[in-house]
Amino acid sequence: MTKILSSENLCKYFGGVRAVDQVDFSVDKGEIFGIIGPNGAGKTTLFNLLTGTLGVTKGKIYFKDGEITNLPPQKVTRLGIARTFQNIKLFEEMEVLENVKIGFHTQTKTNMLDAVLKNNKLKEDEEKVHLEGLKLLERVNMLDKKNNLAKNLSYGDKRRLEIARALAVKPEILLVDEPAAGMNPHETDEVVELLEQLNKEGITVVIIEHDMKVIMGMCDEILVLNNGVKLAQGTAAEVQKNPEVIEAYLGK
Amino acid sequence: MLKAEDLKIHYGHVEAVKGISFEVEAGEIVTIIGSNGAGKSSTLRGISNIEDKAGGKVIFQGEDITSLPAHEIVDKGICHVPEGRHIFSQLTVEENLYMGSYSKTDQTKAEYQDKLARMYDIFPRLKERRNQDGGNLSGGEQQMLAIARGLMMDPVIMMLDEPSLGLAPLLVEQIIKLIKEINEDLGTTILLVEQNARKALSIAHRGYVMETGNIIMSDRREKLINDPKLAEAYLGVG
Amino acid sequence: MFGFYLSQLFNGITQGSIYALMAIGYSLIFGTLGLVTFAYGDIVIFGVFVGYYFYAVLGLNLILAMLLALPITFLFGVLVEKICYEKFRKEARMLMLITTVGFGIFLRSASQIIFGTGNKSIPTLIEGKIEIGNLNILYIQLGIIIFTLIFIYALRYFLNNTRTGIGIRALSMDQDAAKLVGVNVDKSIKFGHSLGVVLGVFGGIMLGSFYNAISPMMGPNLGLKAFTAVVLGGITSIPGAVIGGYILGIMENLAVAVFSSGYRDVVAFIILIIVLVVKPSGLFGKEVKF
Amino acid sequence: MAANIFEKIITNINKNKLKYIFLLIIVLLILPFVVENQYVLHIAVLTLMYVLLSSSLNVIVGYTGQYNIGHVAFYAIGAYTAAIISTRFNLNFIIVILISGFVASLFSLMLGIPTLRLRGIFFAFTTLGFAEITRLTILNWRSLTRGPFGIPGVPIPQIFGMRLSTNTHFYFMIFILLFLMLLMTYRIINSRVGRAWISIREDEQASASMGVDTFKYKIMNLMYGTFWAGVGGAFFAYFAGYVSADSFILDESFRFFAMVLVGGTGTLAGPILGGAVLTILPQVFRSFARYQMIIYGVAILLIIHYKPEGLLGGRTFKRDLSESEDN
Amino acid sequence: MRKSYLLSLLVLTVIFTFVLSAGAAEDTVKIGLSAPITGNYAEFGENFQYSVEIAADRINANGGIRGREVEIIVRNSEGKPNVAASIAQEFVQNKEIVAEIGDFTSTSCLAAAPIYERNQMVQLSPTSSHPDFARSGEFMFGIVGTQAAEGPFNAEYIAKEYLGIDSVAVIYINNDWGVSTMENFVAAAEKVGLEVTGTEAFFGGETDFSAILTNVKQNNPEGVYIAAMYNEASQVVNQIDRMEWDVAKLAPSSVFSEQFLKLSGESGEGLVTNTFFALEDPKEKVQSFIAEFRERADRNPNLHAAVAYDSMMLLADAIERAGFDRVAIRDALAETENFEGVTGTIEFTDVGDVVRSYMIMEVKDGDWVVQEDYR
Repeated sequence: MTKILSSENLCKYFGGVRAVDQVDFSVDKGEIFGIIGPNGAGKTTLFNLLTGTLGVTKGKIYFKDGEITNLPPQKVTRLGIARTFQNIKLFEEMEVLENVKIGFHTQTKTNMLDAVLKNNKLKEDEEKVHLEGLKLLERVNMLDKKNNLAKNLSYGDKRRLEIARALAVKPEILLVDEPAAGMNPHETDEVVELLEQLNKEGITVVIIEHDMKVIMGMCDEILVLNNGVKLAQGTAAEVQKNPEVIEAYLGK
Repeated sequence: MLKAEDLKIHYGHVEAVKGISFEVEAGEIVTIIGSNGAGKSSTLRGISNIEDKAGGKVIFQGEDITSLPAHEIVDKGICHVPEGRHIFSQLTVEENLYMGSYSKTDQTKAEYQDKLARMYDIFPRLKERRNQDGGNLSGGEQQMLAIARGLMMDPVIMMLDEPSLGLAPLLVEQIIKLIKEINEDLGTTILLVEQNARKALSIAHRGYVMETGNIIMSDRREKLINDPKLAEAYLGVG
Repeated sequence: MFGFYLSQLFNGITQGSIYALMAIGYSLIFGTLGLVTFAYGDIVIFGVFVGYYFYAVLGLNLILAMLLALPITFLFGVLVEKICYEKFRKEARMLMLITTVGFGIFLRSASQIIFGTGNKSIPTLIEGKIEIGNLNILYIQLGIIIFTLIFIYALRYFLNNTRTGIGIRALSMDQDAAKLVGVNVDKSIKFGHSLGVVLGVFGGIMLGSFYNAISPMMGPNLGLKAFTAVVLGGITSIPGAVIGGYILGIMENLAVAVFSSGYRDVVAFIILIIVLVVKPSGLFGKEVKF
Repeated sequence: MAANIFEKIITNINKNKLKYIFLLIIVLLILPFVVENQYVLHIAVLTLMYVLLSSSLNVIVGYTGQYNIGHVAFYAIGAYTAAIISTRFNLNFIIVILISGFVASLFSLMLGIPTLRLRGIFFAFTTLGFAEITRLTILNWRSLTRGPFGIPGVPIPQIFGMRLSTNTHFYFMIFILLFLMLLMTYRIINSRVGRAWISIREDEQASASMGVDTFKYKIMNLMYGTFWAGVGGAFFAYFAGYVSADSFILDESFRFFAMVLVGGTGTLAGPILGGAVLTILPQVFRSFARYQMIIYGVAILLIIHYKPEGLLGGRTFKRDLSESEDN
Repeated sequence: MRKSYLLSLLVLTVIFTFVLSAGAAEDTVKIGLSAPITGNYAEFGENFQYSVEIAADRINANGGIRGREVEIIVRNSEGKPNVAASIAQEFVQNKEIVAEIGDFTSTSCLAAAPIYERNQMVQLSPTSSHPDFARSGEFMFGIVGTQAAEGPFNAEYIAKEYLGIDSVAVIYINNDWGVSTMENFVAAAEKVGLEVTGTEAFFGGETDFSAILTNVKQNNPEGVYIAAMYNEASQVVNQIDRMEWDVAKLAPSSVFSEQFLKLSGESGEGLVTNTFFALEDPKEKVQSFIAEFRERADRNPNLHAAVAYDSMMLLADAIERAGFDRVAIRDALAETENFEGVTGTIEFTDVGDVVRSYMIMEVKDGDWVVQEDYR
């Protein structure tokens, strides 16, 4: 197994608050990697650090062979890291299909002049984006809603759309932040199935989730955080047995 | 004492609370548990009317308070300690506590001082930091401040939203103990919303379990704790 | 040469005091409503004209007339809040920006019709002066500076030590939490807004009395200056607004001394942009999200 | 009742968009031939010009959510560039108009690089300051701009030896410019670039996570919008034959902003209607003389009150001008 | 429901204006008045309107022009050049309007001039004193006298001879009028050996002149020339007084008004200016105008009001001679000879200016007092 994403002594302080404190972890290529921890443990902050949304206070982040510490988000994305957000950040006033199309930004080349001239580059790009966008929507079962405004979707659809949008980036590694939050069990199953399917196709998945059933069922490895500090990293079985984890996460 | 009937809350097209009913009797600790996004916080926000309700009724001590403005609901004696604490970050600790007694316009200075002293008795840490800005407190201290601020209102019922959120285990323990004390010593009725089901159930008399906007279970504590369905629905693994 | 700069500095301090007074009011409005307004100058001048009306048309004593104007402008502030802001408190901020622009245009034109188009003269409230070296200091100048200081302290006292004041501060930090401790948010916002208007009107009266003239068309320029002072000092920070006012006043006067009078406002706005780029929260403001 | 009819008309228009656009273009093309009243034609030219200006602001405010409240500065820069060049050099007006657009664009680049990193409303403050700096510089820099005298005698534009001096000529000139602007904007908005712009408005953080270099695209957007403001200014210089700083006061900037909001932000049609309504309205009320501006102010208030999303229902904006960070 | 109000309001106004513009009586002669009724110059626009309407009422009371009643079409230019141009377009389009009076500022006049010129309609500005204005076309007339004439008079006769000073500083408003006034004065001053120690500009609506005055005072000039309208000029003299600066104060005729006395109070004392319209002028024509103006506006007319009145009277005179043809009116106006207005005798030069004969006037005991009659 080769490492694909890892950190070294990673820290993020907000003023005096140590949101992430000296965290080392590593994700192997091709696995499903879970991050758990009580609310406020620093999981989302960790995601924001990995994707360049937040600057790092101390420490290093590596992706494949290179260092990506403090790269801006758009560069991180170009390298093949895609993400979803805990509080769903869709482009609400845009149509569902348009949302997905933005995901293809890095794979298309149209500039302003091409758009104005309506030349072949634009046509090729638009065709490609349109077709592939539809394919992605089909994948998440949202083809019938392609012309809805994103803001009018149900919670579950929004989550799925966010995943579809992230997939458009053609990531090697996908970071999903609580994909099952607010979903009913049936919807949750669908998402789990989707993520597992993606994983089979070779995308490494890193997932933050509160729903233990989801995490324990699908993850190859789990990182447990509490108050910004790493408590443990291991398989589901290992983590579940760890007394520290049980205490921190489930309460005494 | 507090009764919600067919309460509905929508955010745009998202139905966060899909018509739930529940009841809290005087002197009880009742807990609403459930995972993130289940609609617990929205329920409380709907009761204290800082969120518009899409439907339903709220009855407090026999009176319909469904559409009273938020500050009048506070006057009735309903205290809501919101999720994420929401203390006033640029007010000092003491000013925060003062804000707790904001609605008590008829209380004398002596009564106020008295109550303040009592709060400092319960929370000695707050006394040490009385002149610091609320924003500079640690998470646990902020939670205590939020609870103390609520207690300054002399509430008939206290609605606590995730008081254990983001706190170290030891602190969670303290807070939970505190809530029990408030209930037993001051006779305040408690409606506790929690993710940490075990903790919440350890002190509650009764509990409701919410999932995606609906109440899926409700029972007395003893039964809920031992109900295998709860572990399945909520904790995932045991 | 030194005397020249000294007197320019003193000019700047007086000018700055007036900006500071207006800026405190502006900052209070900014704090309670969380938005910029472009009708502030017009509202302030309208208030001063109400005072002028009592004085010149109804023939009241000058000071009494001006004092009478304050409660009336307070009520007017409530009306303005209702028209421009109430409905839009939860909507996008730029809607309020445009309602204030529309209201400003309306009020300016209405003032010209009600009060006439020309400049009006207001006598100096306090006559007399003292001499220090070759520097003449007028009582009214001292009065303005002293009043500014009194107002800063009175406002600080009000905001720190009274129930309503602390309520307004609390509300500017966290509206939901304020509601949950029983603050009548609607009433408090109206109160805070009106208080800001009244402070501005007081500044306007000082200005009118110092320069002996007011006109309905002074509004936009004054509003822009108060706005600049507030942004310079740091939005929602009351001491910041005061310092911003003084900095603006002094910089403007020194700009005239060093460059030429035509570039006075250019200098002010360049400083504004530089401050924003270097420290968006203003020189003394805390990090606020707007 | 009337409101219902209004809504119905709008839905109907939405349904048969292309048909109506075509119809509108035909009507606009025939207009100068049937209207003999030069005043009406003059107002028609002004209306199209304001539509161009408000549409150019809409590109920045409506599509990318950048709160530029100093748009008048770029309009002024365009107008003065055209006036200065055309009175000193013998250049074809088309070239002059292009240069003016580019100069305005260049200034926006200079303003944008340091300030675009600022959050929503702080950026708005800097644009406001820039608008005032521009106006005051025009007034002070007499050797270049003749200061308060303004620049008279902007030559009559010529093409193929034909002098374009009548209202009809100017009407077609601005019609073509506006048509080009709308066509180009329509194409850009529906391309990769436009999607990136809109995504920045919707959620800058998510946009960056999709690989959009948000800073670069914000700059591009600002430069594109201000280019057309500059073009609008250059057209104004030719049309009026005279430019002076009095035409470029801050009120004018607010007027553009009001046009965008009144019509509806983030749609092509919104600013067209808003620009038209707020240009024609004051003309209609001109005979009320001193009450004219009162009516204008009240009209803005009424429209925003009863249709906060704009007459044509633009995209609604979030309460906050900027994204708050997580955690 | 509420939305319908808005809509019906819009519809109503549109219909209303069409009705308004359609209803035209046959037996009137229409004169357009373009003036800043709102905005920064509203006060001056208001003066225009009062004066022109007084004149029109007089003419109508005397049977109109060639038997037709005069009707004034007032349009608000907001003090904006582009708006003045739109108004020009409206006026020239309306075939019933035979001539135009206005606008107030030179920039507004210059912006509208090409349209009037192209459409051959008289544009008679009561107040544009910019030397370029009347030159800009055949149909442009200015009757207030240009700064090219007033500047030298102020420098030579007022500063050098009447006040007897050798150095002067200039404070001027940074608009077209102010700059042209300053430039003409400075040029003339250099010619007659009057030292100009400095020039300082300010923008309209300014209230604080202390910085500018402190700058100016540094060079110790004997006099200060205040090129401003009376609003700002009164502020300037107030603040000179406040500095206890004993300096000779002089200003162009724009300051001559009752408001100046009201606004400046004692500090205006001793200010010298020129005028060609005086309240104490015993002529019956002048006194009856003053009385009428006072009745309507509740104040004494100033120079701007007086020239606006004369503008209307001049036009009436020309129309009486020429008939209702726009071009004929232009020719008749140009040929005007020895027209006796309330501001003196008016005759146009070749380019369409009026050469004025100025009187020197000083503020004494809170009143404007004519001191000497020059030229």
